[in-house]
Amino acid sequence: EAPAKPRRKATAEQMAQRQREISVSEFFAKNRHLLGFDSPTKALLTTVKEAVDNSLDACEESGILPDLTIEIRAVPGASDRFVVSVEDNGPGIVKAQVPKIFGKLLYGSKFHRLKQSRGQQGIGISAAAMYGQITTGKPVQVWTKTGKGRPAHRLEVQLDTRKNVPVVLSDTEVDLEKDHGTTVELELQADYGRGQRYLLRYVEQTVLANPHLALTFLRPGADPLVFPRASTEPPKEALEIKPHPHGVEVGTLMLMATESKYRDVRSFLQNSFSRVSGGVADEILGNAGLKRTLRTQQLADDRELAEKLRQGILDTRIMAPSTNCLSPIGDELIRQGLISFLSVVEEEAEELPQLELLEKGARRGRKKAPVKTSEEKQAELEKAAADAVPPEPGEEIIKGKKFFIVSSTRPPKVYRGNPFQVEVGLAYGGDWPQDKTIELYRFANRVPLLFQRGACGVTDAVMKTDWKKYELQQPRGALPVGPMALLVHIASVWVPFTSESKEAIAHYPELLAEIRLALQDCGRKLAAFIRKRKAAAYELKRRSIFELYIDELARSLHEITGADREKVKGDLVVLAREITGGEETDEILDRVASNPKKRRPTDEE
Amino acid sequence: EAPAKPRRKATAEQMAQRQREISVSEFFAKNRHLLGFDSPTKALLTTVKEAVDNSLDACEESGILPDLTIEIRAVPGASDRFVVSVEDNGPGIVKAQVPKIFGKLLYGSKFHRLKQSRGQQGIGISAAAMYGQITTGKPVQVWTKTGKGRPAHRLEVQLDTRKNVPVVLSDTEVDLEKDHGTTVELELQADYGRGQRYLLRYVEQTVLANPHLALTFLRPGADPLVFPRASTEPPKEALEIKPHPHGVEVGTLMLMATESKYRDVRSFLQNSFSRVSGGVADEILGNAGLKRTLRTQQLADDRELAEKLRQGILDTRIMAPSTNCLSPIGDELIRQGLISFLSVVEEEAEELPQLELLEKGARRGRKKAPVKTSEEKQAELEKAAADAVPPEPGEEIIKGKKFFIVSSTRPPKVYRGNPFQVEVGLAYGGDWPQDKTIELYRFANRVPLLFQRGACGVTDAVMKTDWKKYELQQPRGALPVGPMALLVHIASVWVPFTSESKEAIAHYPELLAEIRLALQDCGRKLAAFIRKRKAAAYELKRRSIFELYIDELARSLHEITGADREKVKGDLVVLAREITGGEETDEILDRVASNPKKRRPTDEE
Amino acid sequence: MATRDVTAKKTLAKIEALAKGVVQEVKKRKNPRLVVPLRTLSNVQFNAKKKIIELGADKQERAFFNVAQAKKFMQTFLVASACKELLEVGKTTSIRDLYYMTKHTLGDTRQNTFDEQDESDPIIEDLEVTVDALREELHLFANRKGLMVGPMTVIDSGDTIDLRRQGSGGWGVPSIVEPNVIRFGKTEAKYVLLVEKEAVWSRFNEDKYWKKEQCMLIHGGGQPPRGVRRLVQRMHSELKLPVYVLVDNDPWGFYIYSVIKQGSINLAYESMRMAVPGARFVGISSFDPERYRLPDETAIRMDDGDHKRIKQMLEYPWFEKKQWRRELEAMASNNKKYEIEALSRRGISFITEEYLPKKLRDRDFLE
Amino acid sequence: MATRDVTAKKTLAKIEALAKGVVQEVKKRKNPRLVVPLRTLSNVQFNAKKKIIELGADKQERAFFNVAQAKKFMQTFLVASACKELLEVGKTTSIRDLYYMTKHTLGDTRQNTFDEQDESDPIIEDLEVTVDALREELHLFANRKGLMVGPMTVIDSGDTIDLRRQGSGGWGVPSIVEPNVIRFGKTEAKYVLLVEKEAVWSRFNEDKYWKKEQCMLIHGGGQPPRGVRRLVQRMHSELKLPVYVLVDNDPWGFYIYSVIKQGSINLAYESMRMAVPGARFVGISSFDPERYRLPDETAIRMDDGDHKRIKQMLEYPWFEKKQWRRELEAMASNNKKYEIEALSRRGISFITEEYLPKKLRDRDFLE
Repeated sequence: EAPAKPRRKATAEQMAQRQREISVSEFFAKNRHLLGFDSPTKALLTTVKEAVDNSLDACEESGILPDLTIEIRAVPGASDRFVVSVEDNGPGIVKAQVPKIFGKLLYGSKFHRLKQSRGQQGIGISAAAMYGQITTGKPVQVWTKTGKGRPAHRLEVQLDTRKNVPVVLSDTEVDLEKDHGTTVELELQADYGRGQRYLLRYVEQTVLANPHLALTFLRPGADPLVFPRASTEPPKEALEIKPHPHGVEVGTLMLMATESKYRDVRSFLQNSFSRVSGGVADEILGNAGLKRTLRTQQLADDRELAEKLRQGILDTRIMAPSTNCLSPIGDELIRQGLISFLSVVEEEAEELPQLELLEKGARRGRKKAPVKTSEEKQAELEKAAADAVPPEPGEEIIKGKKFFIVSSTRPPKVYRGNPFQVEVGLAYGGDWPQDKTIELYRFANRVPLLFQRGACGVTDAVMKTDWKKYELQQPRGALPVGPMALLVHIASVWVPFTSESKEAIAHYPELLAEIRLALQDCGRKLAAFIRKRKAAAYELKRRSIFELYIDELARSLHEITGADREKVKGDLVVLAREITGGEETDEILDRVASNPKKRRPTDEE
Repeated sequence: EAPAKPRRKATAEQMAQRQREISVSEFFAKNRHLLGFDSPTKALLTTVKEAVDNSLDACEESGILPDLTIEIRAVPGASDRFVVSVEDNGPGIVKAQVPKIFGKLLYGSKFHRLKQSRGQQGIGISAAAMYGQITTGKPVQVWTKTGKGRPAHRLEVQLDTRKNVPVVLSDTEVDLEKDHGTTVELELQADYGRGQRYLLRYVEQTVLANPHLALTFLRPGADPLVFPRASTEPPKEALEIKPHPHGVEVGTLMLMATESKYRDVRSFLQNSFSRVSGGVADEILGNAGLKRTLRTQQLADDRELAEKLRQGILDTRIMAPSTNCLSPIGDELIRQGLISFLSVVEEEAEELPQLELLEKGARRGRKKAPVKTSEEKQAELEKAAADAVPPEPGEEIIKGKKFFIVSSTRPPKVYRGNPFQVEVGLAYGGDWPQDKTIELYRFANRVPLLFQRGACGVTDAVMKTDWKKYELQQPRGALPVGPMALLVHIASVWVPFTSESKEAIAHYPELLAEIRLALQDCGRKLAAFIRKRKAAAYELKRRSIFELYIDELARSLHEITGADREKVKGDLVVLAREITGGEETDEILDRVASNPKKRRPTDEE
Repeated sequence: MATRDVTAKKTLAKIEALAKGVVQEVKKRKNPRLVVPLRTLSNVQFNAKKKIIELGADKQERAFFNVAQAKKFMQTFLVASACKELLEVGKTTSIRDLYYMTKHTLGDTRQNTFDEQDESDPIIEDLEVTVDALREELHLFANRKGLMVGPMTVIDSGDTIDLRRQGSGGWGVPSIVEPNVIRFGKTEAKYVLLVEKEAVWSRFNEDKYWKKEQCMLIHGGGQPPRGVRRLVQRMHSELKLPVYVLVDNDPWGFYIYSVIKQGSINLAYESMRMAVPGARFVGISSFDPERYRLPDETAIRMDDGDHKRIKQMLEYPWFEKKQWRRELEAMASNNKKYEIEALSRRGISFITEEYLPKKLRDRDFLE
Repeated sequence: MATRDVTAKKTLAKIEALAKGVVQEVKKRKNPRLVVPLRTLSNVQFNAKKKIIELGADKQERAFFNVAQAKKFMQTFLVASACKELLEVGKTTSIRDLYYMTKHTLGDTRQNTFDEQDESDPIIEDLEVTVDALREELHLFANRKGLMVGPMTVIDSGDTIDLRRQGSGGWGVPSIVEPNVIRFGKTEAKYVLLVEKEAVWSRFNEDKYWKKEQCMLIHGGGQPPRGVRRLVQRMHSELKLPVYVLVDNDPWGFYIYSVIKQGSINLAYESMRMAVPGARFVGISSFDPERYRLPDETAIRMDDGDHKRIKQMLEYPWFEKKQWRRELEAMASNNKKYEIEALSRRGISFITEEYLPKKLRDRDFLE
């Protein structure tokens, strides 16, 4: 068949003239939703989050207990514009770095090293600045001071989106009272009315995952929220590590060899990777069938050699990466976190549905109870506990409601050479409805994930766990249903997100498998708890059945034999208790019951 | 409270030393899942897709009817490596451009203009090459020839990931028989066993959305699949347009002014935007309270002026963008497409479940019936129709099964200044189970979307449509259930994807609203059809009830009055038909019935 | 027998006219219809003078070509056809037998003309009112339930039966007790005692209560069938015997009393022949449990159905009597009901030896 | 009366011993248990010599502290206690009455001791076998169903009753028909005809079949109660009258015949007194519809329950007789069943005037 007559022909030459380089800032300006700026609602949270992430990372790295103030200010005369300001007491930023940090995408200290941190891409804060600039035309402002007695600077920075380079609009020395710290402030198109609920959730969850943080949140038209520091112990510090040989692919191996300053492959292996001693290096080379004298440059140039070496690495048993590169939240904090969420959820169950990317409408006027310090919580707990049977291990009493709380921390594992660790917390019980989908709280490197729940690997892992085994209902291919909250935290030197906005975790099988294992561990404990309760409830049910008939039987026996009716009845009652688990049944069910008056199931149930 | 003693302090200076620029290739090498390379299974499809997208775009632009050959070859001795080769008869690529096109991310001709095309980012094919290079160490190979009598070239290109620049490894002149065209070939780590079903689906759907394409698919260990050209009429060409003023934000406006060659704002407006005539420009300036003599450079420098101008633009009514920048698939083709999918689905209903990001296991040995040409289809249709009652408008007979098929094309709309258009096709009926989730086929700019269904705005729009209104079942917050297939196509000069891998469409409210309107339009037609059928079925049910008793009544009347039993019965039967819609009921139900013998409901139903 | 033949001919003619009408309509291609007098609450009224429930004038159309009515239409003629046959051969049969006679499967379906007798009984009643012929005139009789003993002789179809000599068994009350079938012979009875349940009747018979008290002892096995009601009515009107009714203390029991006395909605067209306006309620009254110190453990808790029924009954115009309302309202507020047998907690024969004699002596009954 | 007193004392002692055992166990803090002989298929066997079904030796433990058994345990003693009272005052009562006597609400719950008579009847049977006392010895009698007429005089509790002169009513067969209550007087009857249903009995009585044929006409209202079975057995053994059984052509009808002849699983312990091994099945046979040209429209399609029942019956060891199997297998393969009334399609009195006389003349029956 003959091609039809072309209507108009662009030649290869004509087409070639149109080929152009695209700067990364142009790309993201157009694809701003990839960075979390798809709506004025989300833009607000994304901006706050990026600034807070940076402050927390900087404080952590320089050993400072963070003290942050987030401020949202309305812009007079423009209902769709707000100013976001985040102030920290961090180490400050060397003046020369300020323009690039705030005015250039893909610039930062965290991308090129393997270390658990909140930020990792070098995109976030400069993307926020760019969004502000595009939507309002205004530059980002930065105040920073790096130490006592040193000068403080205020800079206004713009981003040249065509070239992805910063433009400094002004640069002045200013007075700052504090010894050190940074304030970043920018104006952007935003919707605070709709966005505030996400902000509040973000702030609460961030405080919970970072108990060493003191935070003040200043909001338009509402009282400030003040979260005092809950712990003066900073989280365990995550150390930087080198890549693990098992995660390295041929192309990467060749690139590393090219850039290596070590001349022989043996030293290259020992110095560029973690867990490779001289002995291990020898074993790798042996397995690869390569000489110990092989030079690194040969490896860089010869694909066949690199392939052999990689095979040698894969054939060699090498210790798993050290775990000190990871800083999990820890069992205790996860439990405290869950307890705290539950307090909020219990209060506002009807007000705060699960968050989704598209909000269905603004919810205003939400009341907020400041999170209590751990001392206050402790006092409350003790008070509630005093009135009740002492809880079993795993049980907690929160505002008079009984919850079963467990957590599980997996040992660190590796995907593509990146160590990571999964933690899961589970809370069950209270007065929550039996027929609602569970609450799911997702965290990555201590940062709460509030959007794109449906696209997240964590959600997928929860859905693909068979909760029916653990005594919960679960519609096919969906989250389980029941009075339960789950907290899932992934700590990693490199968290794979589904997009640059870091809202959801990608579906890497290694990650999903670990999450599932942690969920299963919690699930098994939950199932044991529920079954025990069910068994006790069954015993009580049995007892109530026997008790129902005892009176009648005693009368008949009395009428036939003349035996004392009360005596026979008493004997039967004692027997009924013995046969149905005795005191133990009472106790288990006492613990379950929120309301002691409703304790006994009657025949009407 | 005093901060605790810091354990180790990194100073701002120390931290500054670690700050580095990150190249976009480094970024994506680490975040390869953002590009669709998260697993060896997906990598294969992504690679084929990027190459085919480029070929189809190039052919379209140069007015050539495309003739493509996709080849997948196994690499001897390595079960996890495959070679992908895509050959076209396109215009070819000017040699000087080859390195950047295949060896540099964010390079291309499509990003900077507003025109509907498959590729749009300048990332795809170079990302595939980079993935191949990282996983196998091998460069991408390109053969290209730009016209009869011109030399053909073969190049081997590598990507320097540290700098995002191409490195040409070899460059030779070669002989190519054909007049013009390009072949790209690369080796990559892949899983053909698991990936082939996605490839097949992709190929089928691509052929359907591009009937002017002739395609050959060469596969390991199976016969070639040959799809002849189904139409020699190329699709309506989409024209490039300028941005629409209503979608431009302050920052962008200032940037455009800076770069404009027009000295006064009036000309700037007329020449840089679509739908701005001299009169409109004057109106804008008037509404903005700006002088007609305002110079463009003033606008570029003064944010306040830019703000005023933007407000002026928003206050001015401006025509919607021209629709000739869009090339929808069209009603006829959508219906043909659905018919064709149905043929495949009917055959393989059990074999091909809905695709998800994570496949549950490999499915091998799938048999494939080559898609028929439209002539063959027509012949089949006519043959089937000859044996049956002529179908009502909207009904189609496919392999003897009756389907109701409708489509709806929305008028073009704009989001953020980008024109777009939504088309929806709906097929209902056949022998499909009543209790299964519907089939959903998603397309963007004629490219089928096979992954991340759950994260896609299209899916969201379908879920948020109230299908119960249209006589379908629908679990809360889920896709509807019933014997139905939906095809949704979005054509736009800039499709917003949820990630660079272009697998799912972002949740922009303007897009979702249009999709819903199109779905509702189809839904209404479907509901009318179903209700008509239900009404006829009800009449038949009534008739069968009457007929059930007629015999008995006739006998009783005969026994009491002596009247002729057969005569009375005959009269009653005639009456029963008249009262229950007469012939019409028969006809409607004849049309529904696949099997005429089962036509009449009996009392057992 | 001559009268019977004349009546039979009349009835036959009525049935034939009905069917011919349908055949005509069908011939004219019209949807055939029946006009059936309504036997519903809305179409009965209480005749305060006669103190009985009577049928009103409302009628209902029943069309064959109406999904909700087609089956009943067909059934009506099926029954009519069977009655025609009975009339022609001069035989009678029970309505249960008629159900069996007309029950069969329709064509090669799984549907039957009737599935339960509950379906054919109302059709018979419909036919009765539609062609204006009593059941007996259709040569049908109701299922029989009910036994009688007492100081009386009856002549049943020519046989003389001494109801003083029925041992533990008792005489089964036939369905048709019209004077041409049953005649009353010699009697020393002073009143009629109708009890609700056979079990209680047996207790009274074993205790030879009727002998001591010189009364006719009869039961109707729950809601008494037409034969029992008609026989009681005849003894009341022809022999001038007072009638006392003893039923369970629950809404259903009390309703039985009301039916004996005033007639029922369903058979309002027969009230004239059936109702005994002078019938008296002797118990169990809602005030008896307290008065006769019944142990609490003999009570049965009322369920939702009981309460609903009481509410319904209180809305009937013929339940307006103050005493009746008191009875039912006390029952509802007690939230308890009692079987007649509850009295046996005070001794197996407490009811025959103390309770009932005292009630009658004290004239402690409702009217 | 003296014998009755002695028996009553014995029975009383048995009940008391049972209850005392429980009181003792409870005192020892043991879960009290009853040992109840099993009245199930697995514990009956067919005595081929006597041709009756007999109870085996298997027993079942019933513990109070077992959720599935607690209620029944309680009910057993509730019934035992009521029987004790009856025995002490020397009265009898019906099992229906016993149900009412013992039914009440438990404490302040909504549960009753019994909800249906279906619950109390098996408890009574359990008590009978557990204390080894027949129902009559517990001073209970079954609900009565069934009427009899025919050329015979019976003496019931001293009253002489002429069953030739029962009009359209008939003599209600009492529950207890032991010789100390019922004696047979003068009779001209040549055989006993037991029909399944009252409606059919009425047809035969109206047609005065028993007079023409000189037979006793009796029905048991479906599955005949003990009284009817025992009376038929006594007429058969004492008066040497052949017994013919006429039932519907469905599995339930045929099973009634088998129970009359050989006894039932549930009352296997009474077979000796109840079963009539010589009883003959006259119809409706599965081969009658063809033989007697019954119109197809009188058939009722068998349902799943019917087929299941046939399958079950064919597995009983006492259904091994070839003729019986033929009957049931034909029924199953016809997939149709027929009421006795189906015969009236051949004329209202076809059954009494042609069908049955011919069957008996031709000796066309099963044994």
